Amino acid sequence: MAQLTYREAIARGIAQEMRRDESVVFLGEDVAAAGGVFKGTVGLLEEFGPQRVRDTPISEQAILGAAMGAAMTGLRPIAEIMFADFFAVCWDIVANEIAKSRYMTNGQMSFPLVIRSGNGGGLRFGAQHSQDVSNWAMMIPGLKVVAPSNALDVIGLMAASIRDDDPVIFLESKGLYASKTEVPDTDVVDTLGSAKVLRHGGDATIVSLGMMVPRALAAAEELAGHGIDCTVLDVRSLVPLDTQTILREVSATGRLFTVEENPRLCGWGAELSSIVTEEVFYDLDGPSVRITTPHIPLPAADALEDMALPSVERIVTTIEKSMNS
Amino acid sequence: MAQLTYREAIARGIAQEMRRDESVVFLGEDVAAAGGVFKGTVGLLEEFGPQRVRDTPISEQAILGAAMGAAMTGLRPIAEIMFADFFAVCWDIVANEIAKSRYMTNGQMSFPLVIRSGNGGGLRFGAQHSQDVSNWAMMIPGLKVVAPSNALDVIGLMAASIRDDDPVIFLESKGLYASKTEVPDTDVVDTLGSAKVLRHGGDATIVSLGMMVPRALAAAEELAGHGIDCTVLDVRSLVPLDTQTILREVSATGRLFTVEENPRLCGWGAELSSIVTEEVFYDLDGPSVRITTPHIPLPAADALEDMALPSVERIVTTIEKSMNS
Amino acid sequence: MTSTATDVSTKIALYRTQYELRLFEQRAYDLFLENLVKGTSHLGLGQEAIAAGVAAAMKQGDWTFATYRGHNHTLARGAGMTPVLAELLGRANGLMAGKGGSMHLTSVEHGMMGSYAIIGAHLPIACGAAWSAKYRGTDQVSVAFFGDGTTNIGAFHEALNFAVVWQLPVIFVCENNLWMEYTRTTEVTAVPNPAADRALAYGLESIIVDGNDADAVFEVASAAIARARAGQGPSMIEAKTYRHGGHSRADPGKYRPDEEVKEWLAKDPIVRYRARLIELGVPLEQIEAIEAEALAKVDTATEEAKAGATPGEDLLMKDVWADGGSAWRN
Amino acid sequence: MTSTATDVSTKIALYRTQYELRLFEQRAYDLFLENLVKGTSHLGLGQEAIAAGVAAAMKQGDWTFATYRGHNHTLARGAGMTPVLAELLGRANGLMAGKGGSMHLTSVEHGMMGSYAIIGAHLPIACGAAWSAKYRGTDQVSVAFFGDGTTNIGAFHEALNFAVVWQLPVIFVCENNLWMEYTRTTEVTAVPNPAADRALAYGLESIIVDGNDADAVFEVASAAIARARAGQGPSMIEAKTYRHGGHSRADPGKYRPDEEVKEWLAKDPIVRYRARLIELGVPLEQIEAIEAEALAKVDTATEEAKAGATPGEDLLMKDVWADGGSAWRN
Ligand SMILES: Cc1ncc(C[n+]2csc(CCOP(=O)(O)OP(=O)(O)O)c2C)c(N)n1
Ligand SMILES: Cc1ncc(C[n+]2csc(CCOP(=O)(O)OP(=O)(O)O)c2C)c(N)n1
Ligand SMILES: [Mg+2]
Ligand SMILES: [Mg+2]
Repeated sequence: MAQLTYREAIARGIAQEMRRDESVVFLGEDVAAAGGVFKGTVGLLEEFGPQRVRDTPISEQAILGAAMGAAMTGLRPIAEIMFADFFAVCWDIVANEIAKSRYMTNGQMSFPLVIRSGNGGGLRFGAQHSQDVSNWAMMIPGLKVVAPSNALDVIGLMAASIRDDDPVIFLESKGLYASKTEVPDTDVVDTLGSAKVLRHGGDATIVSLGMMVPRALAAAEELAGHGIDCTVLDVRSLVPLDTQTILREVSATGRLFTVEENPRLCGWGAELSSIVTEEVFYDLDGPSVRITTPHIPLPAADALEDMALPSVERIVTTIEKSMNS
Repeated sequence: MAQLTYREAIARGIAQEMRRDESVVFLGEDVAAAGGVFKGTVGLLEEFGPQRVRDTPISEQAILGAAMGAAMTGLRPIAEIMFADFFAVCWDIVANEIAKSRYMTNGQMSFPLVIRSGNGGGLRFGAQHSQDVSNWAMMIPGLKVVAPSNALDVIGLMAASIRDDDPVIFLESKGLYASKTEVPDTDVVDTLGSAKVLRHGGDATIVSLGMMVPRALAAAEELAGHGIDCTVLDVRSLVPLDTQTILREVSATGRLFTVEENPRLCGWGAELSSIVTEEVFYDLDGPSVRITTPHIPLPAADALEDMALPSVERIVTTIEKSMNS
Repeated sequence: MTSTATDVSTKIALYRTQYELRLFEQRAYDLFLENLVKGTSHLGLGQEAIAAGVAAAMKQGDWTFATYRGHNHTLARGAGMTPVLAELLGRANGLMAGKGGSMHLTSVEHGMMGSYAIIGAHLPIACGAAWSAKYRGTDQVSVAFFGDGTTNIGAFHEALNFAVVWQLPVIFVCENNLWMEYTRTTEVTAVPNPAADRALAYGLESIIVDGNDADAVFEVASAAIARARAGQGPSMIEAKTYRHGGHSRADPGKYRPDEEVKEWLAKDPIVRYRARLIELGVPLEQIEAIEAEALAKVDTATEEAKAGATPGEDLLMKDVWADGGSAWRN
Repeated sequence: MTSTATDVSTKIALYRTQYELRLFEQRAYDLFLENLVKGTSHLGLGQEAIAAGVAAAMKQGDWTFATYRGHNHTLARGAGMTPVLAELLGRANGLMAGKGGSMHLTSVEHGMMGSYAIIGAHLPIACGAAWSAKYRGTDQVSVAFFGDGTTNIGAFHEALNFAVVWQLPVIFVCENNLWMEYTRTTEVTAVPNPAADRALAYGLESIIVDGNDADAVFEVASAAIARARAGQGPSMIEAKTYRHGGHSRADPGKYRPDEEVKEWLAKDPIVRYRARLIELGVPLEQIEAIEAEALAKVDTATEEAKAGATPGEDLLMKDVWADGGSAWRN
């Protein structure tokens, strides 16, 4: 066991799978010689060489097109889109090509590929480098969507994503790159579509994802001090979605609170709230409440960004107010 | 008064505003000489000339970039993206540039522009020409999103969108282009953010949009015959969203059913369901239920496409089953 | 496969392919008029020489990437007429069981790696396949077909640069039929030869070929493919041609000057090629036999496609995922 | 404004601008080391001659579109040092009250129409402004700056073709500093001069200029702008330069060979320009006065920026919409 940062876990997870399987290749901007702008892929070039770890031009459509064409012909590429906001310049390859081609060809093709990307806010990068795009990906049929909240999950879910025969959008929370977790020295392989119960409580269920998970946990601790005992779930993968665990835990407490990083409209929390309402309505003791970034572009200034993203404080007061009304 | 098709209403609405305001210009692929691939802009070139109505190369980023640059310097451009699926090749200009730049510049710039596009399925065009992208647009802060369901609304909402000082994504349901509505011969100007109650009923509220509106209405007629009397709402604009009308009507009936064209995950119905659950939970008599396309790419064959899109029959059986359980 | 077009058996094969494509597309048009073709379709009438010439220069295992105007290319790589026609009719015996439609013809077993309906998208995808061949050390090549109007979209530029920088075995073939949908490409393009005049921007040779001459196409394609197999990287070929009909099913193509249409109909690749065969001494009976066989093939395909079942609910929810299903939740 | 760089008063102004930019960026770097600059920033140290030379060739009312590496361009168009620096510090007196940050500097009143942080996006946007000038019959021009690495993204290609086809008054200025973030551009680019070698693909003249010589930049920019104003359409200029530091705040730039860095530091545009002024007979005292004034200006800006208030909640929900608010519902 050793303490590993979330950023180190990226390279660890990729290396684990590259060692195992020659068909795994990796491409992106500044990922090889430089080890990535977030230093998430340091050492991969040195270990696996320039045929398997490749720098590209600033051509996101080419990067993802290359990944798609390689995947349909037998490789298992991992592509990096440096900041998740840049999905916007190559969204066609993601949403119209990679996601739909298996279905359109009646299953003639598979796309075993992973697109990993630094997602979300917290680093004062401003509106074009901070958007949480988890809902962009979730809404497209044919994409799996994974977002780990700690280094151990990074490794295990990365391995599961690489081994998966479908395209996976792997969203790394930029705000978590520096966070540390205890991880075993042996290989780690996790399962897509399994939410994790991080805390048990009888009063309400808080569901969170990525960078919001540590905040949800901290809020739960604080709420416990105020007499509100919460279950905390880490969704981990939006597609496939572990509705069984979520519905079970919400039914048990009778209340759902979602904590989302994305701006308000059409986030995963909305989907989840609607599933809960539709399927376990009669188990609910009160309204489901979503805690999100307001529906605004993310501002750059530290003070403003901190006000915009759901904070521990906002989670606590929102839940307290709702539970006491 | 005259019967006008939805497709004719497009040109009518645009022409009405171009006559009024010289700063309104229009660009897109095959929109001028050819009058648009859906024949939605026939006659505009002839009336307003080649400086105001312009054909472009197949360069969607250039089209929308041009619209954005023109809008920030005093024009009121209307740009066509031929099929809404093609937003994927220019999503950066929409989601990262047009939507965010007013906020990022602290209000120094405005973007009075309209992007109109043929949206959704029903014409057997297959997965890359049939996606409903209403949720793509709704989830981006800084975009207004309009989707008319009939020729009269096309004119009035087009006029309102052109006059609006913010960027509007104007989604025309391809499946409705041939539909006809009575429209007055005089100018029509409508209001963004106002839902319309199309039918009053005491048992449940059906909320729909675009091509789903006539289906929701037909379903309500059929349900009335089965003793279930529904209110039917046409949302018309997703942003701004007329939550007042929606919440009022849902509270009045105690039940919400949404009928969405988009695939299942993270559609506007999810957002609406979550708002209703959060804000009028105690007025609900039963679960809110969403009727959507399944979470699959849209198939091309007529038989398959008809199974995928919410049909009158599916709306009826879903509501009936839910109301009787 | 490095033989040039000079030998007669290749020529006869090229004629057969072109003639079959022609009859197939004409039949597709007839069936559209009968209201049996669902959705849209984009015919390759007039452009047969390019599909035939390039396909003849390719080997089994090579990959074709086409556009929505991909019937010719799919058939030229060996996919059956029945499944292709049945796909147009939205039948369960279609090439993709009706799930893709005319614009997305795909037959992986024939190396037909998809028809793509968003302008330009397949160009980088073809690079990816080429990369995978190079990485795995096979000698496979990718060929991507695209139209003149496609040269103005971003993905074109990214793919070309990428292919050159990575020295990929990919051949980009521009079928320049002068028109986009209803707009003349030169009206919205900064250079007269939309592909060839851009080649230098990627350090590539500028190659223009008569796209209505299957032999000429076969020759330039063979050379480009040989270079790619030899590790000498990508090529771009601009083939000048013309579509005989409108852009897609509903379009009569009236925006084109009569003179221009007449001029190009006079250059019909199939009429020309037939004359060439006769000139070369191929017996008329042999040619007529080929033509009769083609017609019989198209007739059979028509019967079989029409007899195809309507796809059922089982297909609807199938094959979103590699496990064969479409579940997004447990 | 059609004067060339030969007159001394223009030269002195060019020196002043360059020197101010230099001191400003150095100060920004110091404040970053003091942990006062929030988020990221991309300095233009070493590239001052381009910003200064082009801005001097522009008129009031013309429009600048820059990248995230836009401090130089914003200041060169006349925006105040205090608001720019305060923006870097995330203060309420920042150019955009802290809402945009270093990567999005915008000052519409100075014709600084935004700094764009997604590679290539602003190139078509600059076309749009140029279109609007042409449509309204003003003589305004758009100038868009971009890096060498940006020439490989799709938007570059679309913008160039579009500008030429519509004959727009827009000037594309490539600041070729040899590097993308940490990758050498020639390693991933098919041609040696990433912008100039592409000009022909759009029917444009290939223009290369010494980007470390403000006079040379001023001259080519003046000529291009004159052509644009005269209705002769767009130009593309590739200016060779070098960034003295790393790509962004955290980057020491160690991936660059020492030799290369040394070579380019020897071509420092400001050192060279100062020598030229002296050679021309400009009194040393005059130069030193300019330098002292620049320092005083930067010091004042530093004070004022540091004294800026923290932006409050009122700003957070403001100005998503033209009505000043952010409501998405009633
Ligand atoms: C990104 C995108 N924009 C627009 C279209 C609509 N469209 C389909 S075909 C076509 C014309 C293409 O012209 P060209 O590349 O010359 O090919 P051709 O149809 O002549 O074979 C257009 C504009 C599209 N499919 N995708
Ligand atoms: C679409 C997109 N891809 C990648 C990036 C990340 N990125 C920011 S700057 C940069 C390098 C740009 O190099 P160049 O164009 O030469 O400009 P320079 O920074 O040298 O001024 C990259 C890759 C981005 N901002 N946008
Ligand atoms: Mg064409
Ligand atoms: Mg550079």
